[in-house]
Amino acid sequence: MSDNDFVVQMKGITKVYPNGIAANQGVDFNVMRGEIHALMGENGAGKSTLMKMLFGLEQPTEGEIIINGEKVSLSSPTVAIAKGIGMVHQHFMLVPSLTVAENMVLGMEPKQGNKLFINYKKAVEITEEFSKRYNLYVDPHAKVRDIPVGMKQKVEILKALVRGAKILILDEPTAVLTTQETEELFKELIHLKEQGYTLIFISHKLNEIKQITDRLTIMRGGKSMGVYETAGISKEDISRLMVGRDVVLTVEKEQAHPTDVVLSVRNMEYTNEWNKKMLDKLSFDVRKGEILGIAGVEGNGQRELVDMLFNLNVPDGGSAKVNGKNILGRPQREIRDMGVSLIPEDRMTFGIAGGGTIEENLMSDRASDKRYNNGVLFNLNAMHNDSDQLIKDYKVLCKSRKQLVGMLSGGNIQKVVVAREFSSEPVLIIADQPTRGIDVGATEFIRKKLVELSREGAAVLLVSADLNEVMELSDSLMIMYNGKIAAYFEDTAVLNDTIMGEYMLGLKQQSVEEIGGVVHGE
Amino acid sequence: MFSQIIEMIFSASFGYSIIRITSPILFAALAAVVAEKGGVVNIGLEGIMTISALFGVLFAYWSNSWIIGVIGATAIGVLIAMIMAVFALKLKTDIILAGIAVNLLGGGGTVFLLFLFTGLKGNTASLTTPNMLTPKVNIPFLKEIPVVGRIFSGHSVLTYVAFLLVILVWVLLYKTAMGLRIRAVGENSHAADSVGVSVMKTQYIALAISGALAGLGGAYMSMYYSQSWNIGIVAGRGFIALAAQAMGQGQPVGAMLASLLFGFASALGNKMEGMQGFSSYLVASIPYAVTIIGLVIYSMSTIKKVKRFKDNEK
Amino acid sequence: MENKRQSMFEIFRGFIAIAIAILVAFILILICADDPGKALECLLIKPIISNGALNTKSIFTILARMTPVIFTGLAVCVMFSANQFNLGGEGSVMLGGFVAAIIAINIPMATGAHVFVAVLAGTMIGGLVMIVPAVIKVKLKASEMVCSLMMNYVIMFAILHFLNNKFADRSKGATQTYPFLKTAVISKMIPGTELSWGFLIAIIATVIVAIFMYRTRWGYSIRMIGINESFSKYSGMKVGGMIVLSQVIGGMLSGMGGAIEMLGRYNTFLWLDLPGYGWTGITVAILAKNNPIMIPLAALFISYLNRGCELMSIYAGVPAEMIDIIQAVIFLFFAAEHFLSGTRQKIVVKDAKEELQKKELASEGGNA
Amino acid sequence: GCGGSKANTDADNGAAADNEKKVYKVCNLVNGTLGDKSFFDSAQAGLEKLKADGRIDFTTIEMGGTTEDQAKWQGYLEEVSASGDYDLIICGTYQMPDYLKNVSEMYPDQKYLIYDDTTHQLPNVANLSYAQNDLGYLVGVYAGAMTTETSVEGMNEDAVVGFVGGVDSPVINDFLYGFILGAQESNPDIKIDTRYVNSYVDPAKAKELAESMINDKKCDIIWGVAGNSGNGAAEAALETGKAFFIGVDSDQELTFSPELAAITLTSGLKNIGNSLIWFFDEWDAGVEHFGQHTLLGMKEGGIGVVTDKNYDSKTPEAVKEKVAAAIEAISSGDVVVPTAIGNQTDDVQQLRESVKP
Ligand SMILES: Nc1ncnc2c1ncn2[C@@H]1O[C@H](COP(=O)(O)OP(=O)(O)OP(=O)(O)O)[C@@H](O)[C@H]1O
Ligand SMILES: Nc1ncnc2c1ncn2[C@@H]1O[C@H](COP(=O)(O)OP(=O)(O)OP(=O)(O)O)[C@@H](O)[C@H]1O
Ligand SMILES: [Mg+2]
Ligand SMILES: [Mg+2]
Repeated sequence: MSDNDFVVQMKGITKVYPNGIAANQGVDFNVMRGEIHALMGENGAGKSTLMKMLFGLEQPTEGEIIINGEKVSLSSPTVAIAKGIGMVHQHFMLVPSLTVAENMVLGMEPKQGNKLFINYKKAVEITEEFSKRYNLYVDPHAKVRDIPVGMKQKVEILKALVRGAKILILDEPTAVLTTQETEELFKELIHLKEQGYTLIFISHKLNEIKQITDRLTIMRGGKSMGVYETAGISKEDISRLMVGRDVVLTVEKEQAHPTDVVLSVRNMEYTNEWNKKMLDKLSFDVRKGEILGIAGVEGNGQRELVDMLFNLNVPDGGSAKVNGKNILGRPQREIRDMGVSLIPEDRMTFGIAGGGTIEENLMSDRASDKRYNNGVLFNLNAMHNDSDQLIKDYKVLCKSRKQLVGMLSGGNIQKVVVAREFSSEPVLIIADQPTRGIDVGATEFIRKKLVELSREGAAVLLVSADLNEVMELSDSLMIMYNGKIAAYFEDTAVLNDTIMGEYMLGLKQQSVEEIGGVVHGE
Repeated sequence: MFSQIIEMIFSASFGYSIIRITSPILFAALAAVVAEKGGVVNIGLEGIMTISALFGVLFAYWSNSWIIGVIGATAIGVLIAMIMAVFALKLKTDIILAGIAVNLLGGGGTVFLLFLFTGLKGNTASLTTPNMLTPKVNIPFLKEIPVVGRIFSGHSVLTYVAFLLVILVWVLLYKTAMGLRIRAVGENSHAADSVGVSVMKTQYIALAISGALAGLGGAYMSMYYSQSWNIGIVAGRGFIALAAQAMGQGQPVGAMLASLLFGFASALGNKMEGMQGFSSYLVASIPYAVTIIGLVIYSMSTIKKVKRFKDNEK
Repeated sequence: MENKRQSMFEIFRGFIAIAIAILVAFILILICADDPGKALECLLIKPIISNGALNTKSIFTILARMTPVIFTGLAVCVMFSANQFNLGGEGSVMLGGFVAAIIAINIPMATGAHVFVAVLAGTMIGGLVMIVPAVIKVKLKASEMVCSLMMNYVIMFAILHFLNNKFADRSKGATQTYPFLKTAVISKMIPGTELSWGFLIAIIATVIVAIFMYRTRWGYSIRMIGINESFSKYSGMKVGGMIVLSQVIGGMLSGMGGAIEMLGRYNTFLWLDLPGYGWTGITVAILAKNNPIMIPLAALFISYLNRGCELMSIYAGVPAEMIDIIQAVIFLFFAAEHFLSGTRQKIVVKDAKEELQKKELASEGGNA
Repeated sequence: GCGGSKANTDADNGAAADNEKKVYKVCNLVNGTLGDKSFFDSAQAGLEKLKADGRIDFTTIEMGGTTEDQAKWQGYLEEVSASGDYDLIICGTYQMPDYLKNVSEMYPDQKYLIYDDTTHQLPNVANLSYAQNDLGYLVGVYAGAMTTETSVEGMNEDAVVGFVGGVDSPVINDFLYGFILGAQESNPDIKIDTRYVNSYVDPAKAKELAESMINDKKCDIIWGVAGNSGNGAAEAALETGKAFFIGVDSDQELTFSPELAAITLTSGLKNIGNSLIWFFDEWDAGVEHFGQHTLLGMKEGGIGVVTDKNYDSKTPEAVKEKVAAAIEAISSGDVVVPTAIGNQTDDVQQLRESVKP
């Protein structure tokens, strides 16, 4: 094939960040016109970095970029956008206090006749038009800070499209979408491809890659491991190329033997600031030794439920007890002392302090433990040893414990969070989207660990939008719809996507008796 | 005694006084609002005002025209803000430190410049001519209305500009593309960057606007209020403006209300000093204490509002 | 693990920045001074070397003037670490000095005890007033910046009121108190100089603050809260309490600085205005990048600069107001982080490459 | 060069040598900055004159006036003393004596002069002070008499005058003390509205205060004793068109714009510059004032009232006579005005409150 078939050619790209990390080392990356090209690799492999250079957000230290046969210098996103490149970022690039429509048109604002004022109506029209055209529903008037993550993701995609991107980079767009939403998105992506768009697709989900991409480039440790036709390579081979060893894609787990109730929630109610009932007389129990999964389309109260259980919000009514002790409205210190840990959904806000070192982040819940203090002073040796151990155990890819967490790749950030939360000998683990945006290797590791901990006697409440994950990991499972439990399954073996989809979309609802099964206590 | 206070508060001169005291703070508070919205803390307002105040007088003196003076003061305000911007945005000097440096320039630097240009030291009282002062404006119909006329008419043209600017700044921030960009950059610069809005350019613009507004505040001080320039002329008003910005939740109208509160308390203090038995020092602290109390009451009410809202919904 | 070549470059960069700052200052001096060469000598050398010999007296003066700004620098360091933009240092310094002075004058005590009690009281009251902005912030979410800034003025006027109406020595033309009792004066570390034992306390305070911030759970919490409050709350830290603690410690350090400066330098209380050390403390803390251990170095830098300017005005006819301009210029350039950033990046890249090469060699060796 | 503060060249040395008089080397330390149009400038002007006459050679160093600068004042004194370059080191104001005491004891052979202070008596220091209470008295007599002179255009019949002070402090209150007593001398029922700006550099605030005095209390004469802030009071008088201003320290009619000068009736003078010239006259004549307190009053020319220009043209004869009589009484010692400085009781404060309108 000739060079002309490539819309994007990145040749010998090396990127060294100011902190000395060489995120890309001599990477060649070529994308053909009109294909969906997957970029794969472990957390920290350098995928986002490579794409940021293609979008002009970072400048390569070495190497050249050729777009449509023309050598370019992508000094800023403005230049990249002008070249027809659009990017949907791994972490949201939205302005929370602005409305969806305002975020959509930022930087390309439609003006009133007088060229001075923003034509807000036009902005809304544009948003609605694109929303309809690409079948991605968003509310143009809502402020971004008030919309659920799923909608934020859609805004991000629309933002790229509205700027006339012909080459669309999608950095883990499906990480926060439900199965249905993902299916919708894929339809659109294929539709786009048919219209001549070129798509670069980053994902850790092998199924998705197999489903929609034409070719794939695999990265490991900042280098390209080669380009493959998707059809001609098996999932197992992809995993091996990425991780450098065989990966077990399904989690083996023994039968659960749940015993005492650890967490019991009764009649929890919450109406949010916009007068929407987010939790409606919610009651359920989680027992020692079991993993209770919560599935559901995002925005049906899962987030609020988790917030209540960790006192990040206060419900209007109801109770929640851990081993018989109330946890509602109690300080987080107390909740943690009762043995509760939380892997938060929003890891950048709650999970880490980006400006702190890895060690400081690993120690945040236990810095005042006796173990780490000699009287007034820290016992630094204990801290260093334990941090190094955790970094090793959880395979956090970093230079040393002194590296700033904010500089780690998305997946490694999550590993830091998980390492901390799993290592505090929890009796109850609330895992909210624990493997979102994490590579297969790490996902495997976290899932195994979660099962292991539950079999050792922890109660686990797993909230996940990843249907495969909840079905595979949960011993029993409930589905939330509209702040209520729509269904409860004592045994997850009977489940499949279709059944769950019906409950998740509110097409079906179990009877009170059936749902009552989730209450094991009094 | 209280009857005396009440009598004073309901006099027209009291209202007039409030507006006059508020005006320079309002300019600077709006300057703080624009900078803050763009994600830059402009702690150098005091310095910018002082330097602009000086150049307002000098330009007016050289041209014998207050209009040139005001334009000059504004331009110098922009210039100083741009120097700050080059260091803070391009060379990444800490923005607070850059502000402190500008305030230092407003201290000794102005004295030096005044001497350099005129041979005068310390103040410009001897230069002032009526042409150099911004004129007072009598508003045709308003003027005739008994008390209201005396409160709202007859202020410096710059006072009306200040209050007009509240609306203009609001429109700029909330109705124009530039405003949208300024807000976006201030809130999430990465987001702005990723859609091709140049963060640096936007912040340059925000600082320039901020400098221009502070420059007008400086012009008000020297070309109307004090009628000449002297060392320390701004006397902390740039800092009060920072407070007004924060108290007004970074909104133009909020900043105006906060400035007015300060103006009210100052005017009250000035009047109370004339009464028997008030310590001058304690009276002088009234505006500052009132600002704190105002802040507390306001914050309490917003917190309650949220609560009440939730109670109603139940 | 900072690379050697990189840290060498950082030092080099600092020097170049200072050199440029001085060059710009020199251009200004050229316009003003009668003898620019002499002016430059006064600015750079004379503070420590005069007539070919060590200018010990001047050196002690420089050290003495570091004392209050070390305290306020540390205070700002702690307060800003919690991400609180508290400008209350000014008020706390003045109040600390005032309360110490009142005790020094009115409550007779034994030597030693007197200084101790007076400084302690200044420290406590300095911390106490900071509770106001801190609690208002934590409980009501009201801006600590507004509150602390306004409080400075309220404190100042209240002090002036009491000074003028209650504690003034009316036999004096200036508004000042009666002299401190001898027992309350902090004696000089080196007689005949300005350097009092307060300097030593400042250095000790530096070490304690550094240990507090980096080696204790409280300092750690304060720093984490400063980086990400939500995260700290979620991690189980007492966010509100820690914020209050950080502000109170800042207030205490400022109050202590005020008290020590007052008893170590003066004989009567005579501050009639906010002393300005709070603002200098902000500059110091920024130059020290909020690192307590670097605070004395930053304070030394400022103190040296001040002394140099002073000598310029005495010996080289550079007008006093030039000092402000020269300082402003030096701050701006010195703190310009991106200055020479291109060169820095080249060095980083070079290092990274070398490291990668080494690794590759090592792994090849291992495989073979 | 641009150094306004510096003025030593060797220009007129030749002429001085002819007279075989010693050319003194003088250092003038300003614990603030020049440009106050008041005592620092006045001292500077005196020294300039001496230099022009070839009698001294001097350097002025501005040490800055903020509290942070205050920590450096003693250092400056020491450095200058240690240099041994000067025959006389001059400083001023009530804020300096303690530093001067420390340093003068370290350098007993160095001669010093401090003006406007009486705190210590030291063998190598000459203290010059000025009878500002007397000055206040004279201005008070004048203002008290003028305020009811409705024949003067703009004067109302109410016996109310105003005093805008810099800060509530002994020196300012010393002016005030005399002012109140003088005004009462002219008119026992006089009311005096006293307010303080709490800053010497905030004319805007002074303007607000003065406007309130004029509008709310019907003051038609305001004496501004507040440095730069005083100008604000003058502007209030000009803007309202209902009051006059009296200046302080130097002849402010000369430093004002024509409009402001037009409503300035007179100024109370504190002749620091003259007193320095007088000091060198004495020194040359062999009279040394070191180790002494020298109070310079009306007789010695230490204080005075501007009596030409507006005063001359606006003041009715009867008032002029009253003022002249008061000057006479003060000079002869028939009237002795108490001073607020060193007054251990609250006399001034009580008096101040009792005459408020
Ligand atoms: N701004 C930055 N400064 C310094 N180092 C960075 C920065 N961003 C990323 N890195 C480092 O560069 C390497 C590659 O990161 P990158 O984000 O490209 O990984 P990724 O392949 O996208 O991983 P993930 O799947 O976890 O998102 C990582 O080691 C990371 O720590
Ligand atoms: N019809 C409209 N025309 C233009 N802008 C609109 C319109 N409706 C909403 N907006 C935008 O929606 C937002 C809400 O407007 P509003 O003035 O209420 O903001 P606000 O009260 O300042 O809110 P916040 O405190 O969140 O900043 C603004 O950013 C405004 O620009
Ligand atoms: Mg990534
Ligand atoms: Mg009258």
